[in-house]
Amino acid sequence: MRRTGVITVIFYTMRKQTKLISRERDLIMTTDSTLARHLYREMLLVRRAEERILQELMQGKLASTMCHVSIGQEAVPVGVCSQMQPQDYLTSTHRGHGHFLARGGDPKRMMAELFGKETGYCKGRGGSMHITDAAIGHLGANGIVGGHIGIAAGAALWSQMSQRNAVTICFFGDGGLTEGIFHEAANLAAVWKLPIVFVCENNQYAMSLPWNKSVAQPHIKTYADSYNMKALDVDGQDVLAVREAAGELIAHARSGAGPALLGAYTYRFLGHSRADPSKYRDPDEESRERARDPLLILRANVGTSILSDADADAINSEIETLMDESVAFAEVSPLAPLTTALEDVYA
Amino acid sequence: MRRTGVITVIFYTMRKQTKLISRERDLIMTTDSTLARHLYREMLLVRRAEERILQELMQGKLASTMCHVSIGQEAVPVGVCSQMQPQDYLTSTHRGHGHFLARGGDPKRMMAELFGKETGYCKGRGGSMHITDAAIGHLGANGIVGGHIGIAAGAALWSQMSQRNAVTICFFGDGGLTEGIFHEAANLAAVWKLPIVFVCENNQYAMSLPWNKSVAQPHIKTYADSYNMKALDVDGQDVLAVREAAGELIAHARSGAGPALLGAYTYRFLGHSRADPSKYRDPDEESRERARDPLLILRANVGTSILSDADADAINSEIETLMDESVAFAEVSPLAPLTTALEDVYA
Amino acid sequence: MTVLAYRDALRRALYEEMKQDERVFILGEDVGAYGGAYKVTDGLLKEFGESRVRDTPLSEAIIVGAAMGAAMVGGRPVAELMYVDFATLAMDQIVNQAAKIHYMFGGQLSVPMVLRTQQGTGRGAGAQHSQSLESWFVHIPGLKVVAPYAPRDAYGLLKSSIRDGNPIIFLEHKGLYAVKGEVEDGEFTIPLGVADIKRAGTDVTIITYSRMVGLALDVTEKYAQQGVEIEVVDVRTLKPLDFNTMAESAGKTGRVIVLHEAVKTGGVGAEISAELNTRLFGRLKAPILRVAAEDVPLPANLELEKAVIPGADKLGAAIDEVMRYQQEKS
Amino acid sequence: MTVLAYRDALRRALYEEMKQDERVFILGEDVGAYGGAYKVTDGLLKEFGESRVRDTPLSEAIIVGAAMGAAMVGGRPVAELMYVDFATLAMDQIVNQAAKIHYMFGGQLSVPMVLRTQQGTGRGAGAQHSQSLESWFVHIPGLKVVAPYAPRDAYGLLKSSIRDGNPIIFLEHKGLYAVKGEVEDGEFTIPLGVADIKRAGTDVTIITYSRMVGLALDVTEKYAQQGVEIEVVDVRTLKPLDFNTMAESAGKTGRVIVLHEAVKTGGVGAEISAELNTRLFGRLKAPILRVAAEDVPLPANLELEKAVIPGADKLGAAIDEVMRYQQEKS
Ligand SMILES: Cc1ncc(C[n+]2csc(CCOP(=O)(O)OP(=O)(O)O)c2C)c(N)n1
Ligand SMILES: Cc1ncc(C[n+]2csc(CCOP(=O)(O)OP(=O)(O)O)c2C)c(N)n1
Ligand SMILES: [Mg+2]
Ligand SMILES: [Mg+2]
Repeated sequence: MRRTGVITVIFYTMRKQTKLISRERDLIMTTDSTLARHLYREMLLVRRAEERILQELMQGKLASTMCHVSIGQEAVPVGVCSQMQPQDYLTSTHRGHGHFLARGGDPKRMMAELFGKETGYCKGRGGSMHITDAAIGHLGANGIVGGHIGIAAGAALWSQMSQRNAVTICFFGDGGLTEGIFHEAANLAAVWKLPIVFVCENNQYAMSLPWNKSVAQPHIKTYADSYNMKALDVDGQDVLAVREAAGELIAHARSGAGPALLGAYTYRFLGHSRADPSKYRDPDEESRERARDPLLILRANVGTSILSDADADAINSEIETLMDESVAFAEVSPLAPLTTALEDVYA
Repeated sequence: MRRTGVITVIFYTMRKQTKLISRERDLIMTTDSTLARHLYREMLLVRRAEERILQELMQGKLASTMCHVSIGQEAVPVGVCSQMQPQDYLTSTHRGHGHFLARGGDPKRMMAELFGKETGYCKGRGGSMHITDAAIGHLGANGIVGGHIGIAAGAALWSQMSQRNAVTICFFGDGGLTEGIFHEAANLAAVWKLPIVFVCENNQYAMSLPWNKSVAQPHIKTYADSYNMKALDVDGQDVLAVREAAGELIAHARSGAGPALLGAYTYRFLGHSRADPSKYRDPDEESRERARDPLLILRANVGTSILSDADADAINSEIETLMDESVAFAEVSPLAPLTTALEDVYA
Repeated sequence: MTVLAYRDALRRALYEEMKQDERVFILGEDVGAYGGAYKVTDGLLKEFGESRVRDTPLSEAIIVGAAMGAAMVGGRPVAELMYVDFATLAMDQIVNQAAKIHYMFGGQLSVPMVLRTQQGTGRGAGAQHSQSLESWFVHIPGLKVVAPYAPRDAYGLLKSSIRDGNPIIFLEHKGLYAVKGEVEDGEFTIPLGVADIKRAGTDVTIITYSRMVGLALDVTEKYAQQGVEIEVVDVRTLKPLDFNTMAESAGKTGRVIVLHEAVKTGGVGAEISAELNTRLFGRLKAPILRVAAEDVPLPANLELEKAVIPGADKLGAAIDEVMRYQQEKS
Repeated sequence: MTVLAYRDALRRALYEEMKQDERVFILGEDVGAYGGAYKVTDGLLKEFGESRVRDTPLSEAIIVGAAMGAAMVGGRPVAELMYVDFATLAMDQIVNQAAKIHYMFGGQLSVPMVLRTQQGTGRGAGAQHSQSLESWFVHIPGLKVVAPYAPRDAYGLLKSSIRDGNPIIFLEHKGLYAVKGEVEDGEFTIPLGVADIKRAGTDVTIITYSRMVGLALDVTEKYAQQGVEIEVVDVRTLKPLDFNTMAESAGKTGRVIVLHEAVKTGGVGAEISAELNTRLFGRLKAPILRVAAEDVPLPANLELEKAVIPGADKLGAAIDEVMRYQQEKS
């Protein structure tokens, strides 16, 4: 039974109406409380972690200047990752804290990595932009827009060849859609029927470039037609809709039917990076879009009987504690000795 | 008045039916004789030139081992170039003799180039794969599959910026379709509404790779949807159909309405290069496809009242003479002095 | 004389060339309203409009391709690649196409295109945003390569590059944009291919370029106090290299250090050292030493980053080492 | 001993490694039914089937990307790029990704991938199909680079490369595929990073690799008749370079020529010359000379092509020049 409905969202940058899949309010009520709490927690975890990261960044605690937060976009990684299985893989972008935490990465060792500490996931050599936990099938956040798409295709290829029943999730932005390698990968995956789901997180901007100057038509799923690929466009602020669409596409990929493409329409609430005051955006657009906060939308959609204020408060304090612990862990961890900069060049 | 009909062609490599635009027999009769003779002459020029090139290659007369002939595919460049205006540009591929001659390149200096002579278009430094005549807006045959697509986009960009009313034709093969740069170029052209027509010459193979292992769906025009681009798929063996479709798309591009994509379905009658006996192709397929010779199809379509046997014979002898002259010119031309190998590195 | 930051000197060059020559235009990611990731093109959109200051989609190959094609038919594009690391996505367009078109097509066409980008460390930007890849371009006939240090050089060389008529790889440094220097007031150009002696000296020649010129100049005072006079040769243009100026200085001092931020193995320092060794065989007092980054990818952690690139310590050790040859041999 | 052509020795290595290790697989353009543009993989499709010998679409970036990703999760891919010139389309995947993944991710992941390709001149293939780009890869930490000349080296080094565990750029030469040589019968490997003395001598050291080893060997007889004994060092692996073997030979002869087919400026010869000059300062009888291609794109005309790459004449002139230093100085 398909439980998704369709809403129409106006994309300001495109000045066109785009039909997106979204949950219909009345169908949502069946959602169980455990799931709702889980999704809420994961989204809040990403939100609070990034708020904390920004705070530490301002205080000069981060070891690198490269840091991109995904505040406002949490529903996409959380909805998608909620459908992943343990053997699955994912590849991530420069804006990767959400993918990382939603996949189950440890916020302590993540924070330590951002602080450039030896206990960090990459021994301080990667920082925010290369946060990675291979043990949970996270094959790396990547600094090259589109650069990781090759890794995703390859992981899917070997999953298929070695019959692991694993699906690879390849997150990328609206900017990644216009890099040639996306098309090479989509085509290869389609011809070889690789078990991969491409997830385009369309936050409507690539740095200062609005979606309507980046592409000539607004439907991400249209790109899939060239590759005879299953595709859905979804309201990326609605975690239940994302979860449902992702479930369908991941199942499709896992069944051996070939790759799929998910277009998730979302919004970057803050600037591209700390250096960016987003002057190129219309303040009206910003406030309209910020009002569509995925945390609020989930709570409104499921109602208090499923996710009570008390639930939300409890989750919030659990996470606040976790953040304090993570920062404390990062603080006390030793800096990577300088000689480690010369290690691990070769395996 | 649209005078194109639709035929259905079975693509053996895809084992799918593909609807292609083609001339309907009864509408053709209005075609004037001058045009028919012109198109026939141009196609025969390409055919005879390449037959002659192969002959000279066998005799060791060519200065380079790189040489790819387009025998069987002549209707595509001839049909398209018949719609170009003098100020227009084109970019070409490794299989570029057809584009070159159909655009009006001089067969004498072309032959001299293949012989590595000083009188050749590129002073013997380019050979077949880089045959170029900038004076007629031919911006070069290119050895990198897809490599010239950037040049085409840039020529179209400057045409637009400098308001030259010029359209750029970008020929590329089915192999070029899967190179990332095609997608980057198509998207850029669409977003900027550049006056360019992408012409995909789908001869159903990229070296040994059949179309059905190269892509996941057979409709070239579907690729245009991603870029909100006008597109037509056409029977590339039918020069009148190619001409008509090209006319429509070139006019579209020239009007400022943006880029367009033409998918021309054709067949490479011979191997990829001399070294290739095409063992990977089914001989039945080869004979079926070779029977669809564009020269024969044109004659059958227009009938002898429009293009008589005497016309065809006259054209043939004119071209035979031209070929003899071209080879003679190449033979007597001096070799480029060795010191010229060190010249023209910088402008 | 005006004191200008590197980025402002570059912008002044762009502004003037665009004012004077209608064919000059800019394209790249975020070059318009954003003003460029490092703000070099800030304000140019307002001045010249969207047609001549063009924000592109994220498609590095076609950024270079479109610039090249426009250059071939009459335009004078200045394309920006946000980081040199992203040039890896456009190497076919740069190397197989732009660099070879004039030669391969027998001189029929040319590519008067400037490809501005920036490289180097200093921001903890990590392995994929901090490389120094100049030696790749130096290896490709048909390209010219520029890597200025001083704001006035950045200005004068960018103007020459735009007017040159060939594909130019113009390598800025992310750590220099805010650095200020004096720039003459009137319009001027600086010819490509001419090195500049940034400090005269008699005992040691340091040959360097881009941000490392600053490091070299920094250490000279300390050594001057010890009676060691260091000559700092800023090559400025990496292709073609001005071997005459280098050899003259090396012949005079007899001790040469080549300093760069790129990793040592296969860096431009190898080319310079190899050629000078041949030209000055038997006339050098000490071996030519190369001071360069360690052969590792660049770590994101700023402390680790600093540990792998040349600093005053490593440069000082090299100076001490070549100076020891004085005592032993003279 | 069996006499095998270079391509057949390579195929034997691929065949054996695929037989022994199920994780090894091949992907690339026309590697299947066509057997590879230069027929190295001929017959492997029949032996191992479509899953392990995979024809890809024309998409060089994703060929490398897919190989890399597969390697990161357990595969042992051997990817073929038909010409090294096409590696320009995959430099991000090779350089920003494959080379850096192990380091950048703190050692969590690695990329045991071999990237086979071929380069060089000899077929009049023109500017875009004849380059020798090894120095680009040599400049990138995290990569290893191999460039064999002899069929037995091609065999033994390819086997080691497949087993190595790092991203390997394996550079074959289009002009060597048909060249035959003796290969031992049993299975063996040759370690990466070890140079091989292809001919012993006392007067001049020629350091070279790939097809130019043949040229070096060709001239030795003529000089031996004149009493000049040339030592030919085939470095075989270009990253890491075996400087010990090179320095030992150079120290013995005191005269070094570095010979390669890549253009001179920024070639690997610069690295070798720079390093040996430093190591052997004051101990060389003659300047180290580099014999390499002229700094031009490669012309398609075979006669012009020959004129720009090193031949017996240019090599001979260099030998004569370094030998002149004997008369003058000893
Ligand atoms: C190949 C490449 N080009 C440009 C950049 C610089 N850059 C980093 S993030 C970014 C915007 C990416 O936009 P998008 O893919 O939409 O992701 P978002 O930042 O919106 O999450 C740009 C231009 C880069 N890192 N890599
Ligand atoms: C980027 C690149 N990849 C591979 C090749 C080698 N190659 C030359 S032609 C060719 C097939 C091209 O197929 P297609 O584009 O369909 O053109 P066709 O040869 O069929 O005319 C290949 C693989 C190349 N020249 N450039
Ligand atoms: Mg975005
Ligand atoms: Mg084809």
